Amino acid sequence: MFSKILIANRGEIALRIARTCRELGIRTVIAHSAADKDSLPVAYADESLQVGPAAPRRSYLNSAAIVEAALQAGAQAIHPGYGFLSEDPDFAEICEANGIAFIGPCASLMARLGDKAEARKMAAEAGLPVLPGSPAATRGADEALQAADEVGYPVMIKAAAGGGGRGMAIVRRRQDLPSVYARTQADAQAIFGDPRLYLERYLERTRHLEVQVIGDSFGNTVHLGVRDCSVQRRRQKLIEESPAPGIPAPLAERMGKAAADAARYVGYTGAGTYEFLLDSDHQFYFIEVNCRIQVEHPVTEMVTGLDLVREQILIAAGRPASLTQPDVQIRGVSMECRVNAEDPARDFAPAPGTIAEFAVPGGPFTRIETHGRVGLVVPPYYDSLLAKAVVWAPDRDQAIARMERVLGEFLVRGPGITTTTGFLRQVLANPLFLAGAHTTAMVDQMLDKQATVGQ
Amino acid sequence: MFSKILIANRGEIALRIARTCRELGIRTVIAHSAADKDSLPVAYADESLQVGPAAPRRSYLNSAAIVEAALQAGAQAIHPGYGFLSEDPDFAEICEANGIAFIGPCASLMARLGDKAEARKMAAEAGLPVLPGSPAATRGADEALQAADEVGYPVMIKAAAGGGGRGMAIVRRRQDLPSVYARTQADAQAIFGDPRLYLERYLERTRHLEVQVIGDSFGNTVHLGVRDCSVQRRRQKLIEESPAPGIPAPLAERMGKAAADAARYVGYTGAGTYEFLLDSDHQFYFIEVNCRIQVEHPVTEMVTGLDLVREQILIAAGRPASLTQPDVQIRGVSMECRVNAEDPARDFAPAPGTIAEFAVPGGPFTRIETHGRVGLVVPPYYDSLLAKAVVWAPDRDQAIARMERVLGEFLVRGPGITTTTGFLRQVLANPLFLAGAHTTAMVDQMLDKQATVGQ
Amino acid sequence: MNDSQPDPPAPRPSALDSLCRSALALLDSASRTPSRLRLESDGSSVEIEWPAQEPGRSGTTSQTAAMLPPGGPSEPQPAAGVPAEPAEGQGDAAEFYVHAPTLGTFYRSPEPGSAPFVQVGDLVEAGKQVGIVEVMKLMTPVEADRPGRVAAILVADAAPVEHGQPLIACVSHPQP
Amino acid sequence: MNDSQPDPPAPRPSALDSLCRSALALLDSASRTPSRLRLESDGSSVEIEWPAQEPGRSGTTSQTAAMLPPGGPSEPQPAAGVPAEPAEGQGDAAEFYVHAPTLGTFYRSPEPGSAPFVQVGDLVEAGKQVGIVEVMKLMTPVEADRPGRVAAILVADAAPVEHGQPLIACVSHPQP
Repeated sequence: MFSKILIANRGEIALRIARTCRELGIRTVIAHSAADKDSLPVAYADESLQVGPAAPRRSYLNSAAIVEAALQAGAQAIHPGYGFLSEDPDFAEICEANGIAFIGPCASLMARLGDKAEARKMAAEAGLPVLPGSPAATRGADEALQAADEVGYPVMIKAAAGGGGRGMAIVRRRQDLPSVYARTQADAQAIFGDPRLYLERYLERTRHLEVQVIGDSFGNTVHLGVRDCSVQRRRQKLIEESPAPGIPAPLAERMGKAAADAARYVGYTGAGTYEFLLDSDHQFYFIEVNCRIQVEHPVTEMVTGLDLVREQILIAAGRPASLTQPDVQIRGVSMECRVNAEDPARDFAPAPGTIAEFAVPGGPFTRIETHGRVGLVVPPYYDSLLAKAVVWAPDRDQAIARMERVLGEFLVRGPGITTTTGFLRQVLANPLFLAGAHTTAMVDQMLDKQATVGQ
Repeated sequence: MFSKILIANRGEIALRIARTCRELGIRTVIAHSAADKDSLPVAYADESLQVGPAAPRRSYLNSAAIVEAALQAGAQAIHPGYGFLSEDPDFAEICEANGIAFIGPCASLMARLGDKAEARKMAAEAGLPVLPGSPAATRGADEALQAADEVGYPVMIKAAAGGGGRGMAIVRRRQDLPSVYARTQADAQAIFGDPRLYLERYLERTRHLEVQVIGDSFGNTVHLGVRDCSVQRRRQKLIEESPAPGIPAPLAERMGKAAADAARYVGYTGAGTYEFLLDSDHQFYFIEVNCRIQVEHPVTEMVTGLDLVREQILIAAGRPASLTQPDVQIRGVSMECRVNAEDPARDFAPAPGTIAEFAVPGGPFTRIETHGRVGLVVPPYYDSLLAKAVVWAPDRDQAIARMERVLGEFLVRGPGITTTTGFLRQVLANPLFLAGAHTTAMVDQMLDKQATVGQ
Repeated sequence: MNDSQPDPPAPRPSALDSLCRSALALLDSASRTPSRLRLESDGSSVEIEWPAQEPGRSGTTSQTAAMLPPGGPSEPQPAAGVPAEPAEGQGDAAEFYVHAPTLGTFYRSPEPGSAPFVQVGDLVEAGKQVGIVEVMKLMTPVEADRPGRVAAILVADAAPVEHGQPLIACVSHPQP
Repeated sequence: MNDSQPDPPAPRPSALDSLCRSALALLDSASRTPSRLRLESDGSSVEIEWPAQEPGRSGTTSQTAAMLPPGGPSEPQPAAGVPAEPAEGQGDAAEFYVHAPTLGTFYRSPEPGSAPFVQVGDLVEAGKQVGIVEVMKLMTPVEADRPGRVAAILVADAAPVEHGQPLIACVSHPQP
């Protein structure tokens, strides 16, 4: 087992990882930017090393400095959290080359799954249903037009190197394709440094479901239930829950098994997520694999009782996963709300600032993951996630009532600071959401309506 | 269902109750003392009424003023929490007489179970094993001597009106009995206003186990697993856990069923606890029934998924309990540590004061119940419980590692304030505790040893 | 700990009413017509000015009974460094309050229909009973703890009161 | 958020060592024997006094290179109101630091065995290279951002450094 792990991340996930390390008796060293030197995760970790300035490119994305930090500190492993370098195969490779365990799947597999066109091909090979689309990355707008003609409009154009809801665009009419293609290509180049695009049939009114899997190096691959992440604003998740509401158990089981089989097919190790779209006929289609721990992992933990970060670490250390498929029992319902430092009144613009008053909710079946504290300077350089409110309850109605109670207990005040708790409570009260009948379109429709009413 | 409940308590339990009420959509009014007017529970409740000055006798124990407050506020029910009026049959009767539902068993049953000698008799009738002892309250030292001769020394003399570890004394030699009897009688009169005593065989090296039961008015009585509360300092519980470590499942099931049968026998409604001693041969003996929600109820909630306060309220409103015996599934291990504002270096003297810095632990499977906050004046008038740290884990070792992590995250600082977190961590590290082989004697032995070493 | 704070508790229903009643009582007890009257509800204020009495002087003097926010603790707070109540009025006309000794129902008279214990303008001695708080048929006398003149009755007869709630405002050394 | 605070991070192993080396370097570069020498480890201080040079004057003047605590952020902190670094020495002898531009390994010389970029006592121009920080074979030059005289080298050759760590202390306008 590792005796020291370097955490190459910040915010709530850095603290989350440090907590599990502490429970495992593993020392932690956190590699942080100058902007985060006074942060709670840095204070919490046993050691800290400042790797670079606030700008992520020179700190949290600075592979060389982070690996150097791990070597300096004598860490045997690096946990990358989510975002930043967590799905960067080059980083995983540098770790491997320097004898440091990267806590995640191996670099080569991550490279293949990170190419979304390639991942889609592998998923199809493993028997997962995929949407009709181009068989691989297209070699230009002409090839894309041809593929689109075959699958039928509307289509979604996606960056092969994309993910996380960025680098994609919908084309509804043939004549729009060339210009959208060109624009998306430029975006893909700008965001991911890779202009390759592929396309798929676009489905209206879908739900975003995903299956958490873990695989160890002994061939044991387990699925841990289905999460529903359909509450999204412009493809950014706001509320997640598990199990997925209204999904019959046999369908959830079929999706879970399909994901686990696909993960086993590619020899996946560590924790990963198979993302799917579910259409109104309850047909599911593979979208992509996330080769990291996800923001919303706690809802799976709450219903399974498993500490997923612990599993990641055990598996990276060559240990077997803690359980096999028959051990997995989903109990009750868990829900997570992302409390962001954003201003819903200003189109969810980031609202960084300094926290002057801070109180976290508590009580029964309530879990708060946050790096917030009085005096925290929420910096403008990083994402705006300030806290995750997670609840558990025996059923969905109680979970919603509990979440409503919990969001009401949040106190976050300070110059410049605004949070999304109020907006989240509006979503909780939406009849579509209450009925579990919402699609990924719900939030944007709510906002459009508010904008219209506001005019 | 009730639309408004009056909470006749303070501190963490008042907040705990208010939270569940909020989840149920029930308005709350809190009856509080002058000392607690700026407290978190008072701020949290929808309404508040100051019933009297700081002195409990004139506020939290002032039955008339509290019932009057409920009438003023239009509350249909009173939740008494634990301590104070929670097991006072006269108070329950006043509530009933004024058309207010007392959230607990009915007054007459509470009176009978509150008489420990009577409760022991009823338990024996219901088939629960009891320790050899006087058949009822003794009518003087002579009768006690005679009873002690029959059961054999050592014996424990106990106040019939006692409970919660007060009003009891061990007699090891016949010649000591008359003087101890007289002293205990005086104590019983002073503390409980009732001098009656009974006696039982005293067992050395026992564990304190207890079974949580709930019963509704439809005859459904359910047991919810066994809690171990053997970590006690001078009969005050410090750490509780469920299930009880090292207790084979059939024994736990037997105890649970026996307790549920006994509760059913007396027609118990609401949440209650059957307390037992377990000797080194795994024989269990009934001690007493607690007719209230207990401080340590969260560990049962964490392993069963049930909100016990919710059950209390539903049952008091005449609804059925949420589950029947076959629905009860105990999952994993939960543990609670009581963080008291006491100074272990000064024999655990209360250390009231003002909280200047306060940070509560968080993260996976961690639940904190506290009314603490920056600026809280911990008053000297009430008990010293400041927070309950509750964790859950798949197994006991992980639960202990998690609790160790959680206690380390507590930050409670301020003039005058000292807490027991450090001492609790010493207990967690005790090999006897780690092995789950501790008895109620462990903590006092630890302290004796420290006192000896310290000299 | 509430981001969108729950609504502040509604002012006790009798707050403005009782201010109004207090003002009326004050006016009743004064022989002259006031030059200015000000009520306020949330911060509980009654302010009345009469034209100056002394011949040869013009302008007004003001007899103010600015009510402090109700609910100040009446118990000593040994652990807190905060004074239990805002400092009372300085100078000659020191205001003080008689508080409810317990939660219950406030009565101004010994029994229904009988004369009130005190009226605005009355002089009271320390220990003088000025009202009753009743809880479940138990009558607790309300007594002034020092001498003064009754400036306002803050709570209506038979109204529910909390422990520590100011019931009667007095002025220690009433000005002519 | 730790009641029993974790042990503070151990001082970088080289802290006292490097102070000592700095002092030695300073002594080397001075032609006269000092009258007083003070090192300090935790707050990183080097203090040396030489007897006054001017004829006809007695006493000592002191050339102080009080090291500020290392690790001050070198980035502008737009959101924070806290100055990024303690105010620098007032008067003529303003101290400043050259910080590590990234985490890595600090080298004083262009290559092993060659002469260091700077020695204590050297005058540097703005932009003058004073060291290297190497990360995974990538060499980042360390440059002075303003002119001054090198007062102390705070970090040993080939020692690991954090981003923002003070590497070299300088004095803007060195006194004779």
